[in-house]
Amino acid sequence: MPHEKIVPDVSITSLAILDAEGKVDKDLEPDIDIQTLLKLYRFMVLARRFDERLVALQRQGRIGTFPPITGQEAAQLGAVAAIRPTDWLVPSFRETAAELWRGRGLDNIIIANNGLNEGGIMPDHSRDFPVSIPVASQIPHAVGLAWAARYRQSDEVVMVFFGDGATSEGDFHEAMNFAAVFQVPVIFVCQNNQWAISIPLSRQTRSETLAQKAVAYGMPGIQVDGNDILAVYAAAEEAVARARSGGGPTFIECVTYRVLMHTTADDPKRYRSDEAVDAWRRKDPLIRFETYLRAKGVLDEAKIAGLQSEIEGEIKAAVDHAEARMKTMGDPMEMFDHQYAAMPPTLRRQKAILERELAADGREVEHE
Amino acid sequence: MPHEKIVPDVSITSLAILDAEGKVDKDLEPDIDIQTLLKLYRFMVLARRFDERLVALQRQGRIGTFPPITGQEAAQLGAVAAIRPTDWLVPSFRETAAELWRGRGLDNIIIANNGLNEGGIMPDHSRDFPVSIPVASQIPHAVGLAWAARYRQSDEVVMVFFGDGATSEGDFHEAMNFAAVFQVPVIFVCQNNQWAISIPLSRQTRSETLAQKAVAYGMPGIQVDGNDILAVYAAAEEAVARARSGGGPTFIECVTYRVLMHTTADDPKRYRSDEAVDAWRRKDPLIRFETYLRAKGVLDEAKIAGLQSEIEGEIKAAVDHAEARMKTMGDPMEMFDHQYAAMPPTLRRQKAILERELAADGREVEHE
Amino acid sequence: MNKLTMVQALNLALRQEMEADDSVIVLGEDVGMDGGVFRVTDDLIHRFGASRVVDTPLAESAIVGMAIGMAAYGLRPVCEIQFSGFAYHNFHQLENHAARLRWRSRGRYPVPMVLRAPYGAGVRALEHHSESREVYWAHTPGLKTVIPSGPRNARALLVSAIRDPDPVVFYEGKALYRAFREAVPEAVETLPIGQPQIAREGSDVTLIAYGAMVRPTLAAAEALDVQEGVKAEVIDLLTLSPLDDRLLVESVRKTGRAVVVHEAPQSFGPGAEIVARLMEGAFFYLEAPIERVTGFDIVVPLFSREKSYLPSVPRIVRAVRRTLDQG
Amino acid sequence: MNKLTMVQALNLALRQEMEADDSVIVLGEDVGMDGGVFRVTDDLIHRFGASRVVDTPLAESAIVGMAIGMAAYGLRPVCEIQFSGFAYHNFHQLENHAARLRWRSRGRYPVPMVLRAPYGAGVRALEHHSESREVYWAHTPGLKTVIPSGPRNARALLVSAIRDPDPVVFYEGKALYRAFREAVPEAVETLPIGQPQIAREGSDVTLIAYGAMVRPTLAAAEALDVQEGVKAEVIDLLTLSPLDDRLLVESVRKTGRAVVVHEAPQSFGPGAEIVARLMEGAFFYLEAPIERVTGFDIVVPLFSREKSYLPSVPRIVRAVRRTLDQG
Ligand SMILES: Cc1ncc(C[n+]2csc(CCOP(=O)(O)OP(=O)(O)O)c2C)c(N)n1
Ligand SMILES: Cc1ncc(C[n+]2csc(CCOP(=O)(O)OP(=O)(O)O)c2C)c(N)n1
Ligand SMILES: [Mg+2]
Ligand SMILES: [Mg+2]
Repeated sequence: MPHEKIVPDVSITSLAILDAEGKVDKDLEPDIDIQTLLKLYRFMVLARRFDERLVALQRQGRIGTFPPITGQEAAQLGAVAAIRPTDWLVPSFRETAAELWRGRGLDNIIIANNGLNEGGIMPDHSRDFPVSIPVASQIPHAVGLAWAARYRQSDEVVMVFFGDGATSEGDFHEAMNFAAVFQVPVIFVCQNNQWAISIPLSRQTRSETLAQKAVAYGMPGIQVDGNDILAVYAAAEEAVARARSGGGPTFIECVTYRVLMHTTADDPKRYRSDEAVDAWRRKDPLIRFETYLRAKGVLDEAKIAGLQSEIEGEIKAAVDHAEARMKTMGDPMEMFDHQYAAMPPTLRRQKAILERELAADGREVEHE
Repeated sequence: MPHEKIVPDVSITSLAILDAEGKVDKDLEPDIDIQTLLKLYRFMVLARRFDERLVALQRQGRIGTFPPITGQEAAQLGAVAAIRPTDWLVPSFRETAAELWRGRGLDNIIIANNGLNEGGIMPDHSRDFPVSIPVASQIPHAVGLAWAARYRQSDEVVMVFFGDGATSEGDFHEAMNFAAVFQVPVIFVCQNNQWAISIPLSRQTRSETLAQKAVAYGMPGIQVDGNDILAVYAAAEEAVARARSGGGPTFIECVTYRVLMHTTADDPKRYRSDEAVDAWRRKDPLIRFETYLRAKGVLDEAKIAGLQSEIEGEIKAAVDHAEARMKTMGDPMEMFDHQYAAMPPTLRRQKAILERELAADGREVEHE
Repeated sequence: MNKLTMVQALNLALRQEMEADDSVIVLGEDVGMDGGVFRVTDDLIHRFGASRVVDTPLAESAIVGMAIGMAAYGLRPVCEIQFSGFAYHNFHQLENHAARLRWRSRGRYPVPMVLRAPYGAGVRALEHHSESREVYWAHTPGLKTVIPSGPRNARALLVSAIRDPDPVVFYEGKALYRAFREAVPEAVETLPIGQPQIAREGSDVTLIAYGAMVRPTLAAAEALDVQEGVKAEVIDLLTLSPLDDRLLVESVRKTGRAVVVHEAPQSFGPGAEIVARLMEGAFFYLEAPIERVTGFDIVVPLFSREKSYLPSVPRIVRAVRRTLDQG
Repeated sequence: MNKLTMVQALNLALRQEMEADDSVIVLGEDVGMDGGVFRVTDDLIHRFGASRVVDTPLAESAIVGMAIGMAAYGLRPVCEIQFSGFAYHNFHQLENHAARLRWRSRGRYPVPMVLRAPYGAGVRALEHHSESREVYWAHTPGLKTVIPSGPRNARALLVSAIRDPDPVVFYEGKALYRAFREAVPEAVETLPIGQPQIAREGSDVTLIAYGAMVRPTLAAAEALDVQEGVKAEVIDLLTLSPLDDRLLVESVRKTGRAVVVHEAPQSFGPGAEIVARLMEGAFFYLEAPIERVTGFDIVVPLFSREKSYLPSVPRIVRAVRRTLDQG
């Protein structure tokens, strides 16, 4: 058997259902009820408008640095719509759209972006992990959750998000490998937005696609047009069904684009041209989906206008509410909470020290 | 382009040239001169006999724990024979055969295995890295060496060894990715000996082969029969030529077997059956190569007998020499050497403390 | 009561906690069929099956990362890192997540996991197999660092660590694994995490140690008593962090003198914190500077020189004498 | 002399060393086109090209591992880890190899690399972007840990670090990056690694700090002088490890009192080692217990609470007063 071809069939496919003009491939069109379609649209718009509002708030100094998601709404919502509320979401730091869909409050996000630990508060029944900033480090957690869910004989699945840059980290590799070896119900959703801050995909990997990285783990991998919410949904739905029925993990590469800056602290002009961005703006997932829904006859100008103003109101109310709530927050003593289940003696002592110091600070200010 | 196949040609091949009976595939037989063939055979025998001797020494308490290599001689020697003395070798901890080929002294190895730092002494012109124990952690070093060699416009290449278990570590992944992105001249040689201590390959990865992991990085990958020294050599030679001519890195999976224990501290009976081992013993790379050389007419009974006794003598002399040299070694004060280029004040002080303490120990012993 | 080695005592703790609570899961490299390279998980796979005793691929970061996910789900994973010298691979998982997830999620996701790892020198092992770098964890807020000194307290502390609602790094002195046996009751015992113990009462000087250094420290105390009538109090920290210094401070206020013993490198080592705590709590009672008998600020030498590297009974005795001779 | 920010001063050091020595290579995430997220490597790619200013894929362990290989070959890699909170990913590369390769190879392979990383709080950043955990490196034999306190010494120390034959972890207080400007000569300056400096002379009490804490400490000394005539000596460590304590000991033998300031968590923090060194070297001169003004043993709070977390001028002043009131 010299020089034999041994892995002849590595099947990596690419999926697109809505084309750039919003025309649908009827054969592949997933069966989504109208209510869900409209809900998806609503969250796309909400996520987009909220993103714009957050950038504006940041520019006004009313929130700190944050990572915008504009352009990635389809990749996030198409995927997360395929899991149930009882399933698990493990986000990175750029999944605002997915988090909103799962029920995280707008005000909560504003509070977190104001550097208040309270923005991390989540209900007891939540099955969503908090935002994770160290790139790729959240991926193994998804494997652990999925392992635990299966151990408890639940049919829950876990969906974990990360970027193209994350695929270079050891944690991505180790987690993919563990998931495949243990055949746990995880859906790995890679938002390939072409950039990791200033590093383009071509500098991140030499592989033609990210999807083919699944081959290394003996795991199904698929590439989808990440600006095509139907394709993302279809791929995710298939992966979720496989995971839920014991078929193990799947890797989904959503090809999309980071239309805005990496975070509000970033200046993309240093490393990329406006033309490239413009080309991607023309592939806007929101417009594409809107065209589809109009063609389907479930959306029209009036509905859109109504939705827009509803969402503007919702965002305004959330900002007002958050800014009001924040007035009652920020007690420095809170920083000692939630470090351990019970506060150890050293921390009790340090807390007393901070109390004493703050009191003394207060007295000194009075005296001035 | 919905559901299009996008990476149709992931070419992973398997190479074998000598079959289990030592019969050669004439079409693929590499062109190796007789002297080199005999040298390879000599080092296979030397590595095997030395391994046996080291196990015996360990059982007699004359060296500490060490990892035997029996059965992996072809994988190591076939690969390392394809690089030049001016190229670089980055071993893991189980490359005794490769290290011997590169010129490391038998006595040096015995000294290292006696827990003496002096066993790490290497000549100034050495281009071999010392043994690296943390699994996979040496792999990125090879990428750095290769990057530097290319930066200096040298045509040196770097060969790095590691095991099947190492492919699960993040460092393997990150290094493979860097090597591919930077297209540096590295040859990744994975000795797939089927076990990582007690963990069989099937528990290490779900991928059918290790070679296909190269697909994730857009890097050529090949599987070879690691007990077939001609196949290993042919694959390595091709990879070295590619690397040297600027063609970038290659991943080579050598399928072999760890015939003995993981280290002398390990008891493989706890996790594997003797039968599996026996099946692999029958694929002994040494016998296979011997059959080939006999058939080729370059080796006969007399030559083998001569070589055997020559090697026994060489090993005996090395053991005697090492044991004599070790009598002059072990000065505890040496432990402060080579920590930094120049000894910082704290260390000078600590060294003086140890001197004082050892002197005091000596006095107390005298007084008893 | 059965006389057990520390390996057997740890094994007993794992077995009983696994019997009592099906959320306790063991995972790591070679913990299953092999029973762990030191046999601490011996036989567990046969008792509890491969779904509770999980042989993992070779990747420390994923082992800890996976344990974090399991713990957040509600399980109580006990993961083994084969040697503490390989626990740096998972440093970011411990620091970035295990230590913070409760905090980040405002209590929603506690991380009740244990990371067990053998540490320390003295068993003629290879490079990276002899380090004592517990300060890395002790300095990391959100973690607890527990280091037993013998079979009985190892068993009791491991039970407590498994039941603890927070992540515990549990360092096992590998020199202690088979060094001696102790009576260990079959009935489950626990020991409170975060509380040092007096291992020997005394009034002339306070010796502070933990883990594998407790035995030479006790031997030094014994020698001082027999040879020169010096009554040394020996405190066994058991928990390095969060460090409760009250017992230490009390003891040194009584004795006025202290010697700290550890095998970790001296600079920025655990002894420094003990000295600082005593500075803060017992300065006006101190008759002499506190001595540190520790490892040196160097890579632990390969095994032939290990003995000279490690704090020894004579060195501890001489440090105590120096302390007594001063002030 | 030009007045430069610390970012500009560091950039100058890199530029001049790269001009002088073609073995100096810069690598890391976003160090090329982007010039680093803090712009420390600004413009270098345009001056020296992509073969010397290497934008890497996103993987800290590989960045450091690759730098080790480059250094062993004979180059002088300067790698940037984007934030020190992500340097735990490469902990094993630093501990297992950078710190040991010279030792392991008996001098054959020195590792003359620099790992630069921004550390510390005070710039309203996200989680993981405000830590001060230099003890991890300071406790690791084989590494050097250097932490400048302003533009001029940052430049000089970075030059020295690049030329140093051993691996240097170089922490840059991100709160200092643009906090103020200093005159920095165009001609190359160096500063010896391993030597603290007296930043302000005094005789009543010794204040010890480094990095971003030197400024509030100097401000506290100034306030004490102006308000109550207390003459505080301020020592700027500059190198945390290997720590040369001679200057500290000398100063405290003179003043009899000391306060240590750092933003790292207190327990097992850098201050503990300073206290221990002073215990060993100046015990009989101490009039009062040494105070530690530090961060707390908690995760650094998100930015809205950061100010309460950090040591402040009034806190340092009050600690000095407590020290003076005692003993
Ligand atoms: C381990 C780690 N290294 C570096 C960073 C700094 N950083 C934040 S986001 C980012 C790029 C991430 O790129 P990608 O994974 O593609 O996600 P995207 O930002 O595009 O969503 C980097 C380098 C980090 N957060 N974590
Ligand atoms: C990072 C790390 N984790 C764990 C170990 C302990 N260990 C030593 S060798 C080994 C198995 C290695 O398996 P493989 O890579 O297949 O190499 P082989 O031993 O078969 O040559 C393990 C787990 C180690 N040395 N380094
Ligand atoms: Mg990206
Ligand atoms: Mg193996």
